[in-house]
Amino acid sequence: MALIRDLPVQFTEMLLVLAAAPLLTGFVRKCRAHLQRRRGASVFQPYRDLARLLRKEVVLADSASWLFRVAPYLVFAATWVAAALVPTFATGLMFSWSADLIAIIALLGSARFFLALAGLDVGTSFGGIGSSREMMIASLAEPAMIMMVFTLALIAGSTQLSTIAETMTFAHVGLRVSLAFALVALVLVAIAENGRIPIDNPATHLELTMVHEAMVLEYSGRHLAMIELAAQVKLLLYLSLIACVFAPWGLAGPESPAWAYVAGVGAWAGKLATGAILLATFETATAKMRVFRVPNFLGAALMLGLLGTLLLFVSRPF
Amino acid sequence: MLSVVQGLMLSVVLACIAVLLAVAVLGIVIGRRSLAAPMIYGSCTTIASLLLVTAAAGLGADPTDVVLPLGLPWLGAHFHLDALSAFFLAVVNLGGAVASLYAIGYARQEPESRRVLPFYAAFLAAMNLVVIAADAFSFLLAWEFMSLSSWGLVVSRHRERENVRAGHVYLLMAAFGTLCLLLSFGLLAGPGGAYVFADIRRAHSLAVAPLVLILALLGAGSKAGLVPLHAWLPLAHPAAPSPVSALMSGVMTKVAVYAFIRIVFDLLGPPEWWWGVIVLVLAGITALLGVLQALMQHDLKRLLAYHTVENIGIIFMGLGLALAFRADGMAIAASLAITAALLHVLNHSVFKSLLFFGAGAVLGATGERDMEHLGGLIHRMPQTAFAFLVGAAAISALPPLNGFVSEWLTFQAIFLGPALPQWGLWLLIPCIGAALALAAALAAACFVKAFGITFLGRPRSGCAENAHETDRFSRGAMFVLAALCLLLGILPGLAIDWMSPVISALVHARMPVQHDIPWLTIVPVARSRSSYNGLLVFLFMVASASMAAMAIHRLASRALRRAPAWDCGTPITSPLTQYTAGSFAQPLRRVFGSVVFRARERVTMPAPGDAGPATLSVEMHDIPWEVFYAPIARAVTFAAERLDALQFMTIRGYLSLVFFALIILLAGIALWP
Amino acid sequence: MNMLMAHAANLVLLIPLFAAGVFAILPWYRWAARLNVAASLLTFAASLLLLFQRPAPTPFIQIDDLNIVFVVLNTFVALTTSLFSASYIAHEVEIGRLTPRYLRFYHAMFQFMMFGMDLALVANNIGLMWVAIELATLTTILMVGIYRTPEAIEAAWKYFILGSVGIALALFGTILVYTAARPVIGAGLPAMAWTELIRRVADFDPALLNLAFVFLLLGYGTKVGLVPLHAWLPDAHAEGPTPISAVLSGLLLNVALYAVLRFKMLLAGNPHTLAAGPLMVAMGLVSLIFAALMLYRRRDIKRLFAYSSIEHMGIIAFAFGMGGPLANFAGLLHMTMHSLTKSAIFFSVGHVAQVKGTQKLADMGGLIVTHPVLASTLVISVAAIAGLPPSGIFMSEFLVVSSTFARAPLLAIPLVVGLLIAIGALFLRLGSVVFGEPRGSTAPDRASYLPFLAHLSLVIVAGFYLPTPIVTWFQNVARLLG
Amino acid sequence: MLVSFLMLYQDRMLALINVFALHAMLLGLSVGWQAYVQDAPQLYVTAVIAILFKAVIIPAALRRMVEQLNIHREIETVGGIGLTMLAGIGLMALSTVVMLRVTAAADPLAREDLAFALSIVLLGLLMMVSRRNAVSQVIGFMSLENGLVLAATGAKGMPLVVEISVAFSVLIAFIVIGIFLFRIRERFDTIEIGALDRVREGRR
Repeated sequence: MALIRDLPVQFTEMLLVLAAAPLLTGFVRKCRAHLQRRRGASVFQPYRDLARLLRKEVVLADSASWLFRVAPYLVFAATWVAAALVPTFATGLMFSWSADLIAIIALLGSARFFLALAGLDVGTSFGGIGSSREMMIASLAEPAMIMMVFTLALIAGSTQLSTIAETMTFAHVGLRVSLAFALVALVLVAIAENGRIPIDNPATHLELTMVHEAMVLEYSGRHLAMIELAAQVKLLLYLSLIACVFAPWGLAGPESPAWAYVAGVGAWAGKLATGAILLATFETATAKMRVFRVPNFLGAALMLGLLGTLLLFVSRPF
Repeated sequence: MLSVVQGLMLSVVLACIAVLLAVAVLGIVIGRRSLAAPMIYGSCTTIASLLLVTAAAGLGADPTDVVLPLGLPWLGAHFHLDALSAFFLAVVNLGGAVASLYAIGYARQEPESRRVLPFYAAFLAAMNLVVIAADAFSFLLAWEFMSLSSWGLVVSRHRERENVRAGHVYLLMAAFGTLCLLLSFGLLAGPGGAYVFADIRRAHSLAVAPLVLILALLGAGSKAGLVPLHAWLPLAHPAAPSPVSALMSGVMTKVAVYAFIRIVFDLLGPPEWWWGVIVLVLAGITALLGVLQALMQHDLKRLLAYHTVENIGIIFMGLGLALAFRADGMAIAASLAITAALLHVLNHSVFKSLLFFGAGAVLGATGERDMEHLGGLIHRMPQTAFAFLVGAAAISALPPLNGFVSEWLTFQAIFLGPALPQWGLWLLIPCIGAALALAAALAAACFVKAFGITFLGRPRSGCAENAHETDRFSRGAMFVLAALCLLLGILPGLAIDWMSPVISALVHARMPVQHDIPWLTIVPVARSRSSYNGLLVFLFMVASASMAAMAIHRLASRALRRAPAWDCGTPITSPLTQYTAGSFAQPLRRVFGSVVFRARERVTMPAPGDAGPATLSVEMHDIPWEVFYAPIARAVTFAAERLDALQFMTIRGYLSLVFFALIILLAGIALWP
Repeated sequence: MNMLMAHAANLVLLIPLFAAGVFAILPWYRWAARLNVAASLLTFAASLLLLFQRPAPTPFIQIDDLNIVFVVLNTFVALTTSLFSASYIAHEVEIGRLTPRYLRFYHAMFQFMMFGMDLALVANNIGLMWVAIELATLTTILMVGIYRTPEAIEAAWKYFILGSVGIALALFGTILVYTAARPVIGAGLPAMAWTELIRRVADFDPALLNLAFVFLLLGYGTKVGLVPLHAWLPDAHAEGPTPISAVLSGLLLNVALYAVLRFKMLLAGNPHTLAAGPLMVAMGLVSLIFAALMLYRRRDIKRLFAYSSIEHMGIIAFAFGMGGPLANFAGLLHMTMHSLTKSAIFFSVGHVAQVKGTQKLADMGGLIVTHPVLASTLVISVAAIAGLPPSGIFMSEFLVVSSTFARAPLLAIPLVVGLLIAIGALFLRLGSVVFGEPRGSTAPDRASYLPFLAHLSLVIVAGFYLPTPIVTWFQNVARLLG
Repeated sequence: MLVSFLMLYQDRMLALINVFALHAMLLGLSVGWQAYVQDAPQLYVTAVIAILFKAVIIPAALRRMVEQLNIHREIETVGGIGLTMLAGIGLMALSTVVMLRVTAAADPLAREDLAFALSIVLLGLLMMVSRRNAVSQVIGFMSLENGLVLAATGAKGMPLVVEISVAFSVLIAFIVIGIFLFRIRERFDTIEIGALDRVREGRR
C-alpha cells in the first residue's frame, strides 16, 4: 500500500526537480537583469539553450578519452540522485532513508570529482586551472558543510534530512545562535559550490578567474547540456536544502493527504522564488573576488560551522 | 564435527605458516632459476588464499589455543586464534594472496628477483605469525622478524643510495617500535615475567596502565605511521618492489593496528576517558598532515605512502572514539566506533593495495614514478587506468564505493560524541570531525591530481608516450580488488555482520544486526537517526545515468566529430603547456603550505627587455623531521665526535683513566659507612 | 673409560699444554694446522665428558655448574677458531704476511693460550686462577703483536701495559681476599680455594672484601673491557690476526668476566658487604652507551666489531649486576650467544678483509654483489649481534630489558637508548660495506664456511628453541649467581 | 716507603734507576725479614729473587739501555714535581685511611704491611701516570709490583707467593724485552709513548 503511494510521489519529485531546475536558473538571471536595469532573456531561455545543445553534434578533442565522454552522465546522475534525496516538498519520501545528509554531500563530491577529472582529461591549461581551483574550493567547502551537518545533527539528533526537517517543523527548537551560524555557513558554502559571484562568475568566459566554466571548456553538444543541467539541478538542490532545513514550513509528511502534497509543492515554489531573488540581489550587490581570497571566505564558513557546534556543546542543558 | 574443524583451524594456520617459511628457504635455494618466481609467488598465492578461507570461516568460531615447545623455554610459544586474530588474519591474507598473484606478473620486470623471493615469503609468514602469537616473546619475535624481512625487501634494490638510506631509517624506527612494545610488555608482565597474554589478562588492574598505553602508542604507532613517527614510511614504502609496497602499506600497517588493539583493548584493563583524547589528537594530526604531505608529492608511490599515513589517522580516530566511549560505558557507541575503524582497516587494505598495484603497473610500463613525466596513460593502458580510477574514487570516499562507508560510520560515531560527559571531549570531537572532513576533501583533491596527471591529459615524456598495458596477472589482481571495492561499498551490512564477533569480543556489544534490514541498508544506531544504503544509491546512479544516456541517444543527436582541442581558441600543441602536478597543487599549497610546511615561493622575473626566463622556486620544510629527527641525529653525531677524542689518548692517558677510576672507588670505600 | 672420565678435567688442561709443547718442538709446520684442529677437537671432547661426570674438587681443580658452561663454550669456540685459523693463517703465509716460523709459533701460542684459559676456568684457587689469566694475557699479547707492523707492536704494547696494570690490581685484590679469609679459614691453601671461600664467606671481614672487590673489579674489568678500562681492546682486536680477535672477543673477555662473577658471588655470600650489583650495573651502562656512540665514527671494520664487543660486555655486566633469576639467565645466555656470534662475525670479517685486502670500511662496498655468501653471512651475523630475531641475542635482550623495566624502569631507559644507538651505528656501517656499487677487489674467496655456519646456525636455532637440559642447567647457574 | 717518595722526586733517569734498585733491595730485605718472622723458608726464595732480579739485573739492563739511547736528560713529568709530591701525599693519606677503616679487625703487623703495600702500589701507579718516559713508567710499574710482593709476603702463610713473584718477574722481563723491541725498530727514534700515537687508526 505504502509502496504504491510512495513510489509515484518519489518519481514526481524527481521529475519535478528536473523540470524546475532550468526554470530556477532562468528566474535568477531574470532577476539579476531587472536589478541591473536590463530586460534580460526570457525565464525559459535555459530550456531553449538545453534543447539547442542537445540537438547539436558533439565536437570531441583528439586527446579526449572515454572518461571524458562518460563523465557528463556520471555528474548528472550523481547530482540528480542527490537532489532526489532532499525533501523538497514532502518529507519521508521513499528513498529519503537510503542516504543521509553526509551521503548527499558525498554524492555532490563525486560529481565534482569526475568533473575535475574531465577538466584534466583533454590536457589543456584552462582545464587544469579549472579543476585545480575547483578542488581547492571544494576541499574547504566540504568541511564547512560537514560542520553545518554536525550542528543540525546535534539539534535534531539525526543526520537524516527528513528527520531534521520534521524536528525543525514540529519540535520547539527555538532560535539559536548556532543555528544562525549554521545558516550563514550553509549559504556561503552554497554560493561557493554553485560557482556564483563572488567566488566564480557563471556568466563569464575567457577569463582567468573562472573556475567552473574553465573545467567544462572543452565540452559541447549533449555533453555540455548534461553538465549545464546538472549545475542547474545543483543550484536547485542547495536552495531547497536551505529551505527544508531553515524554513521547513508546509512540507507534506509521510501520511498526509493528497492536498498536502499540492500545498507542499506550492510552498516549495514560493521558497525557491524568494531564495532566487535573494541570491540575485546578493550577486548584483557584490563583486567577484580574487581566487586567493576565496580560502578566507570559505575558512570563515568553516569557522562558523565549528563555532556553531562548539556553542551548541557549551549551551547544552545538563 | 564443526567443533573439530574449528579446533583444527589454528593448526592449519600454523602449518601454512611453516610452509611459507619453507618456501622462503626454497627461495634462497632456487632463487637464480628463471622458474623460481612464478613457482614461489604461485605457492604464496595458494597458501595465502587457503589461510584467507580459514580465517574468514574461523571468525565466528570459539577461540582455540596451541602451545609449541618453542620460544621462551619455560613458557613455550603460545598461539591463539580468536575473532580479532581471525579478522586480521583475513585482512593480512587477503592482501597477501592478491599481492602474490600480482607479483607473478610483476616478477618479470624485477631485476633483483632472487633478493626478493626469500624475504617475500618470510615477510608473509611473519605477518601471519604476529596476529596469532599469544605471548609477548613470540609476538615480538614475529614482529621484529616482520620488520627484518621487510627491511630486506626495502634494500633489495641496494644500488640506489636512497633505498639503502630508507632501509636504515626504517630499520631504526622498527627497532625503536619493538623496544617500546618490549617495554610495554615488560610492564604488563611484571617482574615475575608472566609473558603469556592469558596471564596478563588475568592480572589486569595496572597502576602503570597509562605508561603502557603511551608505549603501545609509540610502538604500534611507529609501525603504523602515526605522526610524528611516520618518517620512515614515505621513504621505505616506495623503495620496495611494488607488490611489497602494497603489502607494507596495505597490510603491515594493519598488523600494527592489530598490535595496538590487542594491547590497549584486550590486554590492558578498562580505559580512562583521557586516553581517548591522546589517541584522537594524534589521529587528527596524522590524518591532516598525511594528506597535506601527499598533496605536495610528485612521486606516485610516495604520494600513496603518505595517504597511508592519512588513513591510519582515520583508523585511529575510530579507535580513539571507541576508547572514550568505552571508558564512559557507552558500549553501543564504542561498538559503532570500533566497527568503523575495523571496516576502514579492511577497506584501506583493499584500495591501497589496488592503488599500489596500479602505480607498480605504471612504473613497469614507463619506468617512471615521477608524475611530471607521465600523462595520457589512459589511452595506452585503459584497464589499469580503470582499476586505478576505482581505487582513487574509493580512497576519496566517494559513494557508492567502500571508502565512503567506513568514513560515514566514523562520522556517525563522531556524532554520538556529544553524549560523552567530559567537556574536554566535547571540545575535541567536533575538531576531529572537522579534521576528518578536511582530510576526506583533500584526499579527493589529491587523487584528482594523482589520476588526472598520471593517466589523463597528453603524455609528458617519451616513456609515457610508448607505454603498454601490463600483464594479465597484474590486471587480474587489480580487478579482483576493484570488484571488492564496489562490493564492500554496496553491501557493507554483510561485512559488518561478519565482523560482529570481533566487536562483541572487544567491547561486549555490537551494532544492530544488519542483514535483515530491507534493501540491505546499514543502520548504525537507529533508523530514524541515520541510515545509508549503498546498494540503492548505486542502482539509482546506474539507472539515472543510463536513462539519461538512453534518452539522449534516442531523442537528441548522436553525431560526434573529432577535432583538435579548442582551449579558448588558442591551443598550444606542446604537452608541456599542460597543468603539472606541481601547478595543480599550487592553490592548496598557497592555502595550507605556508602554515604546515613553512613553504616559501619566490618568483624572479627577468628585467624588462631581458629575454631570460622567469623562475619560480618553492622551498618547503618537513616539520616533523626537523623538529624530532634532525636534533636527535645531530645530538648523536655530536656525542660521537666528542667521545671519539678518547680514541686518540696516549697510553698514559688511559692509565690515568684507570688510576682515577681506582681512586674514586677507593674514596667511595673510604666514605662508605 | 672410567679413568678417562675421571681425568677429563685434567685432560682439558693437558691436551693443549702437550700440543703446545709439540708445536714448539716440531720442525715441520705443514701439519701444524691440522694438529691444532685435532688437539682442539680432543679438548672439546674432553670438556664434553665433563658434562656427564664431574670430578670431585681438588685444592687446585674444581668443576661446577658455573664454570662448566664456560669450559664447554671455550673449548667449542677454540675448535671452530682453530678450523678457521687453519685456512686463514695459511692464506696469510701465502701472501707472505707471516713466515712459516711464525706460523708454528702461532699454533703453539694458540694452544698455550687455550691452556691458560681452561686453567683459569677450572682453577679452584684464586691464586692459580690469577696466574692462569696472566698466562693467557701474555700469550694473547704475543699473538696480537705477531705481524710486527708498527701498529701491531703498538697495539700489543698498549695491551701489555694496561693488561699488566690490571693484572697487578687483580693480584692485590686476590691478596686482600686471602687476608680476609685467613683469620677464618686459617693460613694455607684452603684459604684460597673457591669451595672453602664460598662456604665460609659469611664470617669474613666485609670491609676487607669490599676493598678486595674494588681491586678485582678494576683488575679483571680491564680484561673484560669495561669502560673506562677498555682502551686496549679495540687496537688489540684490530691489529692482531683475525682468529685472535675472535678468541679475544669470544673467550678471553668471558674468562675475565667469569673471574668477576666468581668474586661477585663471593661478595653476595656475605650479608654485610656493599652490593656488587649496582657497581656492575653502572659500569655496564657506561660501557654500553659509550661503545654504542663510538661505533659511529669507526673506519676500520675490526675496530667496529671490537667496540661492539665492549657494548655487549656492558650489557652482560648490566644483566649480572641486576641479578635475579631472569636477568642472570639472560646474562648467561647473552654471553654464550655473544661469544658464538661475535666469533662468527670475526670469521667472516677475516675473510672479507682478506678478499678485499683491507680493513678500511671506506675501501669496501657492494659486497653482496662481489661475494654474496660472505655478505649474507655478514648481514645475518650483524643482525644477530644487533639483537634482531631470530637469534639468541634477541631472546636474552628481551629478557634483560623486560625484566629490568618491570623492576627499575629508570635503568631500562638508558639501556634501550644504548641498544638503539648501537643498532643504528652497526647497520649504518653494514650498509656501506654490503650494499651500493661494488668497491675494492672482487677476488674470489676460498674461505671454509664451516666455522661460522656452525656458529650462526646455533645462534639462530637458539633464537626460538632452547633444549630443556641447557635451560635447566642455565637456570641452576642463574640461581647460583643469586 | 720513603724510598718510593724519593722515586717520585727523582728527575734524572740514572738516579731514578739507582733509587729503584735501592727500593727493590729494601723490599728484598723486608721480605727476608718476613720470612724470618713467619719462618716460611720459601719466602727466602722470593727475597733472593727480588734482590737478584730487581735490585741487580734489571737496573743494570735499564742503565745499559739508557746509555745506549742516551736519554740521561731530564725526565719530563706531566705536572711539576711538587704537584706530583702533593698527589703522592694525598694517596698516602687515602690508602692509610682506607686500610685503617678496613682492617680494624686484623692484627697490627699485617695492617701496617697492607697500608704500606697499598700506598706503594698507588704511588707506583701515580708514577706511571705522571711520567712521560717509558723507562720511568716501567720503573713505576715495577715499584707498584714491589708493593704487591710486599703485600703478598705480608699476608701470613699465603701459598703460591713464590710462583706469583716468579710469574711477575716474567712479566717484568717481558716489559724490558718490549722496550728493547721498541729500540730495535728504528721507526721510533724515541721511546716516548706519545710518539706511538701517530700510527693510531683515527689519525689518517
